[in-house]
Amino acid sequence: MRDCIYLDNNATTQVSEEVLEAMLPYLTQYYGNPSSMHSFGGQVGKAVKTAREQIASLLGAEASEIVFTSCGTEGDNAAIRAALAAQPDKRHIITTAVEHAAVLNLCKLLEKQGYSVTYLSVDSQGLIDLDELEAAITGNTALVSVMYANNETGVIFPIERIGSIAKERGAIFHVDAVQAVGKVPLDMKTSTIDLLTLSGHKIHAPKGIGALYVRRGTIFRPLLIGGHQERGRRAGTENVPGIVALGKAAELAESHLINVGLEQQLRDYLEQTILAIIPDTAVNGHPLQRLPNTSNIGFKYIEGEAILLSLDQHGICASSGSACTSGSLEPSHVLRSMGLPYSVLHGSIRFSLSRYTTQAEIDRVLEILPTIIDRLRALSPFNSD
Amino acid sequence: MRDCIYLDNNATTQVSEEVLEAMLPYLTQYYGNPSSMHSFGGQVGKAVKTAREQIASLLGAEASEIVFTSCGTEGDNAAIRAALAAQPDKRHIITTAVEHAAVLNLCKLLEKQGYSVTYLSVDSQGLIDLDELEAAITGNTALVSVMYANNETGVIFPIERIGSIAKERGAIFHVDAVQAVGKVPLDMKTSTIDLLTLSGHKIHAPKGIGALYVRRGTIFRPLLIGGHQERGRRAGTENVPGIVALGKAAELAESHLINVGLEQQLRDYLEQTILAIIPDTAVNGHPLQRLPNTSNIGFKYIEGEAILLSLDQHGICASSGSACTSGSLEPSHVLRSMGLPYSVLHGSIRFSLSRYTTQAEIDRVLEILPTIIDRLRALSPFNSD
Amino acid sequence: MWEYTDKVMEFFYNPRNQGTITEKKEGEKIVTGEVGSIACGDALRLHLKVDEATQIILDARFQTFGCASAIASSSALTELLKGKTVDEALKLTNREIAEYLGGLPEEKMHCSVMGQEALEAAVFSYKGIPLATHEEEEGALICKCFGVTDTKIRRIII
Ligand SMILES: Cc1ncc(COP(=O)(O)O)c(C=O)c1O
Ligand SMILES: Cc1ncc(COP(=O)(O)O)c(C=O)c1O
Ligand code: FES
Ligand code: FES
Repeated sequence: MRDCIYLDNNATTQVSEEVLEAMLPYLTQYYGNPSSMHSFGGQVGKAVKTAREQIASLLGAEASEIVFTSCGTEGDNAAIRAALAAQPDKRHIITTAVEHAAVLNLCKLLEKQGYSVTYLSVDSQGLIDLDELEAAITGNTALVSVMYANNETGVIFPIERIGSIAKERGAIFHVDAVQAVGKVPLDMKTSTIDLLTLSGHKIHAPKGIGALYVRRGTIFRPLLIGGHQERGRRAGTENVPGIVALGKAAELAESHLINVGLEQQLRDYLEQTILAIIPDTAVNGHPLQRLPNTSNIGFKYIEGEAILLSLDQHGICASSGSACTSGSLEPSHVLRSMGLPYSVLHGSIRFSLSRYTTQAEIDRVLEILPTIIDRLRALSPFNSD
Repeated sequence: MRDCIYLDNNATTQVSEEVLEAMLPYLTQYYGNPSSMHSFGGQVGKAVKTAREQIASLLGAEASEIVFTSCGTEGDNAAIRAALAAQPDKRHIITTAVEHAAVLNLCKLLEKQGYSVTYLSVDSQGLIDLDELEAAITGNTALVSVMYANNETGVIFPIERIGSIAKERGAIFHVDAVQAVGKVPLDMKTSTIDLLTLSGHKIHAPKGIGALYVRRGTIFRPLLIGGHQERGRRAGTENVPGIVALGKAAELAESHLINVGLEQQLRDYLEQTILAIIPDTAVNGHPLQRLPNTSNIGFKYIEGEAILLSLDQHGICASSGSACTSGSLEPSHVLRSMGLPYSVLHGSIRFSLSRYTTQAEIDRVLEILPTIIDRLRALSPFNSD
Repeated sequence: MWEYTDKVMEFFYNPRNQGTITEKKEGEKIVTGEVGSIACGDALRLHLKVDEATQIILDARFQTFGCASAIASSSALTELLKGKTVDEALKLTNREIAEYLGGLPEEKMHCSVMGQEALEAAVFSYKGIPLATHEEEEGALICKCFGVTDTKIRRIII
């Protein structure tokens, strides 16, 4: 494989070297089962404990509030199902129209099973209206599930204000923070969040591991039933190498938080230059209330897949929409919910940076992108001239 | 960590070197998301495809019938829930009293939710009575879920005869083959099995990956809802390194199948010698209808944990019961179901070998074990003399 | 990610016959056929230059708004059309377009349908026949992009 300029970090990230180094011993000599009755397994148990503390530290939580999962999707599913199971009499859910499929598709299924679901709408900048939430929430609302930051646009929701409203009405508050963790500081001690999902492969841990924060005192019913692992909150032999990796990744993410400003500078440079040198372009999503690493840009009159493949030809990885819907032909439900004009909807590209993105890489993108856009616009029947 | 003689392979296995080598590139340079719209992700997608074919080959299945999961527990849960969701009108389940917690505890939960569950009993050798199955099954039976081989005793059930009875009455047939895969030949093409669970870390792949075989044509509802991964049968970003590892492990397991006889010889040597040189010992479970790698031996008048810790002191890893219940103080539900006397129940130890177990290791165990048993028996008030 | 053949990628990266036709001589006619819209994310404008005496297509050019396979299919279509008479051209199926490219992923077959529809529109326009609008087709609209109905897809692909 040739080297690539990887600007698709909201889809997945590279495993950082330190993380790989931390997990490798658990893929080789320390292969015991942490639940086993011998010291060989016991040593492994200690590594799991350390990892749990590292994640708790990143979230400002207690180690006992962390449950390991296999991915963000499992975390979202487990959280939502647990919240509903804890309050079987309440039959109403509030979420937003721009959630990830892991929340949205589950909510759609739950609707078929007798739940009523309110999907809060977003405006053209991707923001929700708290009045709409206030109007929708009732004593029958079991759960408010809102993402911390949107994976496609990076737009950040006012989580604590949403949480206060949820708490006032006695609803459980779940936050899909898969895209926010490691990019914005989080502190569960002072938060209204009851359940929070994170996914390892978005923060430089490998795929196949995630975690769920469960506030102490929250009634929790496991999604996976079986052995007593994770203190009865997630059955199945622990993914020890993954857990150790996630712990290390959390530690690194925590220490990286003070440098997020540099990532943002690079993102802004990319974005501002594109807007300046390529006509008929616009940023999708609120310009400020946004993750520091994400830029979603609409290129009018051309189609996203064509842009992506052309970038790919030059070894640049980006995406349109989320990876798990890129197999489908529909334009992004997030951009559609924002009411963007069709000319933009089909030609929007997400660039998502990581702490490993360099100035040289961004410069190379800025060198190539204008030619690609020009070429495709020349092919397009809608090209203005 | 000092070297250990690892005879706890039914709990978990070491990752084989070839497997680690196969997966490492996907923990380093090939970190793309297989669902992404760039060739960087696309190349990763090809590796997933190869792994799927390797697993299909081991099972005599088609690649499209393989769904990746995060562990055996998830596979069991997904299979059982899917079978029930596919036939919402049928409210009866048949399983056995000796299943793994991943099946047993889920069935207990389902009982609370209005399902009726028949737990087939086992005799003193751990075998079920097919007449009991025939008597229990009705047109209302949605699911027959039976393990291929027991994790504690290694006892193998007559799967195809069970399957024929299930199929005759129109029930879906799920088999937890977590312990059987790689130890006995399987061929889905000629089998009655509709759904089959396997777990990577039992066959020298790492923890955190498993697979579910779903016979073509079986109506399947996913347990994890979200993106379109695994053709809509399991949402969540694919655990690519784990998947590649599982594929390689399946390939190795397939080629190892012809050598399973050697493993069995070693197991028999261990078992026969123990019975010969240590008095008041007996094998738990049918002597022949059993996995080639497992030996569960009752040492009368002493307690399992004490034996395990003494073995551990000499760097020997074994277990009593399954790892995920070893945190509990209850004697094994499997041995209890077999109606074993209390004197045996509490002093039973499982030795489980792998293809990496050597003659020298077994000799060392045979050297140490008699002393341990002698010492503990000398302490015991129940000691006969 | 879609599995495109090398030929699809070649025709996407280096499309033949892009653009419009402006120059014509005596006895030649330029016509245009158009399908799709910006709303649905795919659109194709096909331009033909036809020799009125022989009915032979002398030149074919395209403008496409769409995915890689739409662009490649449009370009392939123009290659296939040149030298054919308009009646021969009408017999061209979307499957031939796909085959010319070494195949298209199943989910992307409709991108080649778009080419066939634009061709139909252009030839009808050449002959002065009014084009039946898509809404009059029987069957449910399955691809809102350019009004392909499922009955039509079945007719086209199978
Ligand atoms: C028979 C059986 N089923 C299911 C499981 C669960 O597998 P996992 O630990 O991968 O969730 C195990 C092992 O723990 C097992 O032995
Ligand atoms: C906001 C959000 N939620 C959930 C997920 C699902 O996480 P995973 O792919 O680890 O299942 C993702 C990423 O795919 C995401 O971006
Ligand atoms: S005396 Fe220690 S477990 Fe019973
Ligand atoms: S034209 Fe290719 S996806 Fe619509």
